[in-house]
Amino acid sequence: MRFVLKRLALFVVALFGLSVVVFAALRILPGDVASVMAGVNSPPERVTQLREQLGLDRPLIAQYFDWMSALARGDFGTSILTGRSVTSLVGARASITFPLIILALLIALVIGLPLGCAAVLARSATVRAVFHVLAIVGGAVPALWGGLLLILLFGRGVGLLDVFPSQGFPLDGWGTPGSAISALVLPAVSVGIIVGASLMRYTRAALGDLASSGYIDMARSCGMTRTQAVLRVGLRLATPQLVSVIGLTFASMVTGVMVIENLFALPGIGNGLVTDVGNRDLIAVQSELFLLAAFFLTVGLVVDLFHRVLDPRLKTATAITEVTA
Amino acid sequence: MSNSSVPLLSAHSITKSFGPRTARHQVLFDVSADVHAGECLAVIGGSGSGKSTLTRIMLGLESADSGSVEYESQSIVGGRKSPGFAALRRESGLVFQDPFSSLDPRWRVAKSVAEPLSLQRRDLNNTDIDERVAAALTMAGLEPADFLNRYPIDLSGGQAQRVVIARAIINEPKVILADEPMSAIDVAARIQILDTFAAIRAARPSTAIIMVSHDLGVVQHIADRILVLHDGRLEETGSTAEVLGNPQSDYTRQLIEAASL
Amino acid sequence: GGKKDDKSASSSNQYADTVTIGLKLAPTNLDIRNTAGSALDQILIGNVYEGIVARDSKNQVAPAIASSWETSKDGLTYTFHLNKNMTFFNGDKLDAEDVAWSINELIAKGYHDADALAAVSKVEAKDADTAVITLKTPNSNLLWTLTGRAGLVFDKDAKYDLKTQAVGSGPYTVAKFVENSSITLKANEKYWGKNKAKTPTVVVKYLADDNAAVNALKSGDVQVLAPITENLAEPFKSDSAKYTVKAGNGTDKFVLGFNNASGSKLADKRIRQAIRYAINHKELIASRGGADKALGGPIPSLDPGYEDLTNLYPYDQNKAKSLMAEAGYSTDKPLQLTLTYANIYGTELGDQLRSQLKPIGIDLKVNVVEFSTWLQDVYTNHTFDISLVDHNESHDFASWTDPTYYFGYDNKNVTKLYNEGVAATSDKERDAKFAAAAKLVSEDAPADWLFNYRITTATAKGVEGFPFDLNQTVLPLYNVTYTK
Amino acid sequence: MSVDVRGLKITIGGKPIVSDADMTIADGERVGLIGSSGSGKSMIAKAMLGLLPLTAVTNGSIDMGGTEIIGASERALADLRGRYVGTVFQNPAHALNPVMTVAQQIALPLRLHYDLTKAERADRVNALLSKVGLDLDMAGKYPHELSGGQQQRVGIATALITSPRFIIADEPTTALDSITQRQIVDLLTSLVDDAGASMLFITHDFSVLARATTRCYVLDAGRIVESGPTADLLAAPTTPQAQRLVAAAQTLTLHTPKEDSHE
Amino acid sequence: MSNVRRATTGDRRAAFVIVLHSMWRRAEGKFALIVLALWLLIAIVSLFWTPQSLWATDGYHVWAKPSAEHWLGTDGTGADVFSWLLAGSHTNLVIVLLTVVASMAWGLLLIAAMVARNAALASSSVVVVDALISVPTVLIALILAVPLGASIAVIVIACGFGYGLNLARVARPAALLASRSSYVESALANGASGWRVLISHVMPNILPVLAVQLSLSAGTAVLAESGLTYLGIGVPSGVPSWGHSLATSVKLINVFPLTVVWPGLIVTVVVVALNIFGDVLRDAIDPVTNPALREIGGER
Ligand SMILES: Nc1ncnc2c1ncn2[C@@H]1O[C@H](COP(=O)(O)OP(=O)(O)OP(=O)(O)O)[C@@H](O)[C@H]1O
Ligand SMILES: Nc1ncnc2c1ncn2[C@@H]1O[C@H](COP(=O)(O)OP(=O)(O)OP(=O)(O)O)[C@@H](O)[C@H]1O
Ligand SMILES: [Mg+2]
Ligand SMILES: [Mg+2]
Repeated sequence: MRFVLKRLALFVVALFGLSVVVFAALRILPGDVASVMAGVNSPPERVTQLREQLGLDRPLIAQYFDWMSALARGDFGTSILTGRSVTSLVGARASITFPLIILALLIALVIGLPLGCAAVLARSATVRAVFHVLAIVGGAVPALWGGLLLILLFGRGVGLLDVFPSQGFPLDGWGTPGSAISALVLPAVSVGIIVGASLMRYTRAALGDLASSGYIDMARSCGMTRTQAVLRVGLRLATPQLVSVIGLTFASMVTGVMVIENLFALPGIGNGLVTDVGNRDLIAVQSELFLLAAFFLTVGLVVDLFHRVLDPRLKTATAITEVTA
Repeated sequence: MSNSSVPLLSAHSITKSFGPRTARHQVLFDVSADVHAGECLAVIGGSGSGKSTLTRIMLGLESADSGSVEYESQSIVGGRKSPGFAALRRESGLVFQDPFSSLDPRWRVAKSVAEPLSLQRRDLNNTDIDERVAAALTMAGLEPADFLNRYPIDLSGGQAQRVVIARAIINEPKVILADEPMSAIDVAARIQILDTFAAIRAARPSTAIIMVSHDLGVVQHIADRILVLHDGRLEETGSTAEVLGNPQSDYTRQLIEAASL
Repeated sequence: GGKKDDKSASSSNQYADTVTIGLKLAPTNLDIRNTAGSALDQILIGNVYEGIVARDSKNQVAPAIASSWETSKDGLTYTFHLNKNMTFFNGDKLDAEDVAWSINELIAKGYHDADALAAVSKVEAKDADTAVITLKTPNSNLLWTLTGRAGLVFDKDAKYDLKTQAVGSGPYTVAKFVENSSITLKANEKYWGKNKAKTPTVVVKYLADDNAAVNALKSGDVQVLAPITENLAEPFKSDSAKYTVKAGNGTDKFVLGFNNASGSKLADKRIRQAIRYAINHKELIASRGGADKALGGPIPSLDPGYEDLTNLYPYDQNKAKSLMAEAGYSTDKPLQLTLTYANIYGTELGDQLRSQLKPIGIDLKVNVVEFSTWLQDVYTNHTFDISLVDHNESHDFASWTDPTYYFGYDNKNVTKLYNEGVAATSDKERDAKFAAAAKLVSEDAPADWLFNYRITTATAKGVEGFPFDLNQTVLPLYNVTYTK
Repeated sequence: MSVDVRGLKITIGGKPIVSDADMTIADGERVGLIGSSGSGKSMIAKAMLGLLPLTAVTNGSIDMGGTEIIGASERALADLRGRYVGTVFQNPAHALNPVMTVAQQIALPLRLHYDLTKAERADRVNALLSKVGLDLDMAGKYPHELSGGQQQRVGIATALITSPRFIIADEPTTALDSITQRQIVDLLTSLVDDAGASMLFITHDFSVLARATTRCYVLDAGRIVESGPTADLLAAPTTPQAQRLVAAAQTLTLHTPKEDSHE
Repeated sequence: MSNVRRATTGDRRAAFVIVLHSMWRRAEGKFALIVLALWLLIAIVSLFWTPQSLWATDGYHVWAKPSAEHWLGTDGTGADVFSWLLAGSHTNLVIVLLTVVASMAWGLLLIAAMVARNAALASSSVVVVDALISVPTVLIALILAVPLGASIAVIVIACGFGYGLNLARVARPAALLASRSSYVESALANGASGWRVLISHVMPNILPVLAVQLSLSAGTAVLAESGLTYLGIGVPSGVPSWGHSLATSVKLINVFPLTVVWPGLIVTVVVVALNIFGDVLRDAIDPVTNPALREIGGER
């Protein structure tokens, strides 16, 4: 319980710190949304006037506190440029990004876990070596390139086979689930393969360590075959570790996802964020960054707590790292 | 020879607890102990009885909650600031249970053995150090030319433990703490360690040894005096012959029974 | 749609219900009164909102809400005769009150383009069908100005969020808007005029990524692509059975602006001239696919006062080198200059300029930044050596008469000629004055005009009525049809 | 169950670990295996269970109650392990599954080999818990909540739950203090004898050896150098390797002293 | 009689040779060494010479297909794609080196805090690492790119920060094992300071983990460069890099798709080589796993 409280307190502190960093970083940058709105043929007074209208001329501290107090009320503000609430903006984008991430994660799991297990279970040294090479090469592919190759292979219009839409997302979004899903297939595969390879590597490492451990010997001496022991005991014992790896994977996937969203012209969070930064739509950007960071901190928190539930030995430790030796 | 009236190292009424405030558990209850120059004191007792903790407190490796520790009549309580502490540091040597975890796996034997000198004796030049390293290894029963440049991984358990002992004696300590120095190595090698201790005592008769062990055979072989701990309390203390031959407490009797053939 | 069939001619039966158009630059919101950018003009003016007057594909003034107008002799009073029975799509009546209110509001609130109406002294509704604009000084640009945002007519009684909605009187209404992504236009059932929409639904997709755009056209996701990168258009050009590819005229000027302000490295005219001589415009245009037109001065062919000035600074490396030598620079002792421009124009131009200027002793550092950074550093703070921007506005010569504009260009003669042109009461006189001013500007070399960008548009076979000229600013869609 | 090892040879990565080992363990016999550290004791035990690492090459024959172990399929071995052969490991902290409760752990061989109802299993587990001297409320605890001696009792209970015919105990007392050590040895031998099973007991501790076994083998550098009744062997070892081991052990054994034995 | 050998320059050279040799002996080690040596070589050569000048733009021959003159064709400015690809090697090398240094410095600092004897510092730094590690690198890069613009610094700082955290997390068990070991206790008892212990005992013992983790970081940095550059927050325009080449090839996909293959292949091969290099290096530099290293000066 103390751990949970400590972890929650840290979570809040981290969020606060992030809010300051995000806010400050965004104010150092040149350019503001008022001049973007005014464009290139307006007189300077026009920019000043817009700035006043938008409240951008107020002291930074005041702006920060406005933002924070609104956040505290659950109000993430309104994008200056689009006039829409950040919540609905992020919501619309998330409706693409999250299915993409989840699909990619599923693909990664489907690839990574079985292959990782197989790499440990294989009796032949050659087979194990082949799996090893697969894992290393799969994880070394740049997401951008993997995506391009997939487009060249399967993209409608460009590819050798006209299977999936090569870019874009259906206009009515999830209104046509079939085409929405098929628009996500190639992007998800390009991220999923890479993540799957690293998941495979972790699975292989975690299981490999366990496979030569006393726990597996014990299970086998009770009457399990090696395969049974690795899959039932090993996998269960590796689960907490794999859960944190998957949690971390979430974070490390994001770079790939942003690149892939841009490559596949999916109007998701990554794509939107890049656009908003370009437009200096500060209120939108700062709330988006904040929400994203909060999301990942939450994932971290959940993973830690989950980890604790999964491993009875952890009840006394102060941090996950302590036991994931 | 172990009867000088002033003990070399003494601890009085030591108490010690571990754990966070909410889950504190006391490990030592008002324990006193002392060791004289040239004496070998064995501390025995069941697992978790506080043997290691008591001896570590005596050597200043751990601080007591209450009680006092004196080295050559000077207090060492309070760490670096206390008058006896620096002397104790300089004049003590340590040997732990597992020889392999006592040696840095990535250091050569020569470097490991020389470490106390390089830390404490800035006045020595390399040649002096080399000579002393060789001498210490020889005293520990190892041929220097053979072992100086080895890494721990190329040593057997008994050899490794003798390297550790060489390190412990290189700075000519007045007191050596050996915390279960033989329980991690096999029977055949234990004999070598015992011989090593005997050789040290022969060469430097004034060296005091505190030996923690639950192996009564070993204790019988080497100790002058025995101190029995049970669940953090002093069970009994006396000369080896007294305690082993005529144990006063039930607990000691049980220990002895379980250990004999 | 039974209703549709009633009112369309029999041939229109084969028209598709929906045409999807791929455009490039997306509007971030619909607030045409506050937010700059031609993306809004392109999609909203003439389709959703209508102006008191409109612009045709030759960049000339045409009737819209006003069916006719007359100008007083002194050029100070404009009387507009409005159409009858006009309504906004919400049903509200549109009359001279709305016209006067819209323009007065623009001036009073300082909305976008208000500065273009600085000469207006008042706007009044004389009666329901007549609006009168009175000027302080004559302005030959006024009518043209009113074809843009300044002349748009809004419903003075409607209350709505301009950023997300649009209440206009045009042939289309905004059915759905997803910022940075798409706009869906539905035919305005209550449309009052003769430009009735031929296609019930027009979907505009914004495809920022060139490849995605091309693929969208290839795979039939869109029927029109405007613009399409000329280089990428090759496969469509060769497949003329299925596609039509055509470049259209426009007023986009890729201006390589120099910082003329005193103290700048480019205050030295020799260096500016050397740069103009050193740039191989033909090669630049060729590398972009060859559709663009060389442009020797500030006025493009569709604007009043155009004259071919490309011979003023023909490509001549030797001349450039000797000018640089005069100024004290050579390849061994190069002049360090920085080119700052926005990433939306791609990195190629910068790299090409860098290599073209290298042989004459200029070491060009190319700094590709966010558009907003450009606005701040170059446009607002004037901290730059050379800037590159697509000035796509028409009739924007005034920037050369404003020493505080980011070029920092100041030539009294140019200002005088331009002002005379503006005050002119005949088009011919105006054109002559503008041309003379433009020539003076070009001779001074305060910038180099890399080319007049011409938009290449590709349409699938069966698409009719899509305008090719000027379609990045004026894009009337009512005439667009698609037959499968 | 009788075990017959003939010409056992184990090589790992080209390095011989065990060479030409011959051993017999008769039905109901308790046999010891001693030898210095690294001599290959555990490898022999693992070979009997078919638990050698994938990289190991094994030759010779191990006949376990009529079944040939070497070359047997993993499935066949698994059927044997836990059912006819029980194992107690040296370090229970590294063997007991940290996410299984004591009861689950002990019941594992039953679950794998027999079709019993939950209640039947619980009954057997409880019966065995009390036999090995553990409170019934230990059943729901996790291994890390137990002391070393308690963990080792759980290990013994797991090995014995199916009443196997052969027990392999690989240094089951090394990590324990002498009092606990004594208890565990006595418990194990009595349970094995009660069940009428045979046992292979690996240790380096001679007092333990003397108590637990009747006959023993001495292993040195992968070779069996001597064998015979434990008492004889301890009293009069013949080979130099055995002599060295025994001499050392003798020195280190506590002789209940009558007077100061310090030299 | 004493034969203590102190490490001489000769020994160090011998150790270096042995390490290289041990790596070279393994097939995968050969592969990694060859790839990385080629990378180094090309990076140096391309600093002075490329088949065509990077700035030899030819507007009349843009997006040309591969030919004898332009092995991989030309880009949108008419410059030689192959030359840009070669020239990219030095930018990536610089990025990788800087990132490795940054992540190592930051990671070691964190490790020092995590194994500190001060319990509060140790436990709070552990929790901080656990929390911060869940923030994606690209978010940090995006925030940094706001004030810094596209620059190498963005990549190096963002990656260095993230990988440092990772390094700390992964190396902590080894560091803890070392710092809580009896040999450290003995050193402390002999009066060694915390820093001395950290440097002389803890560092050598996490060196193997460090080798693996840093080379993984190096590989990830190469991947991150390509992603961030494509997003416009990495290497600035006009600077050759593999990310630049990859992003350029995206533009060519509709014109000459096969050009796409090369930059990605190079990145993949280099990243694979870096990953393998770490594994092989770990085994080779560690006297515990490399017997040859233990033989130096040993006359037994
Ligand atoms: N640093 C510590 N933190 C918490 N508890 C500790 C610590 N060190 C020792 N203890 C506890 O103190 C008690 C006595 O420990 P100590 O190591 O002194 O026993 P010991 O007699 O040496 O036992 P063993 O024979 O197992 O070595 C044990 O219960 C142990 O768990
Ligand atoms: N997986 C392995 N790969 C290679 N060699 C191994 C492996 N496991 C053990 N060995 C080697 O096999 C030999 C015998 O090991 P084994 O564990 O059987 O010794 P032991 O007699 O049980 O020793 P101890 O008393 O220390 O348990 C040792 O030299 C050891 O180094
Ligand atoms: Mg102890
Ligand atoms: Mg063993």
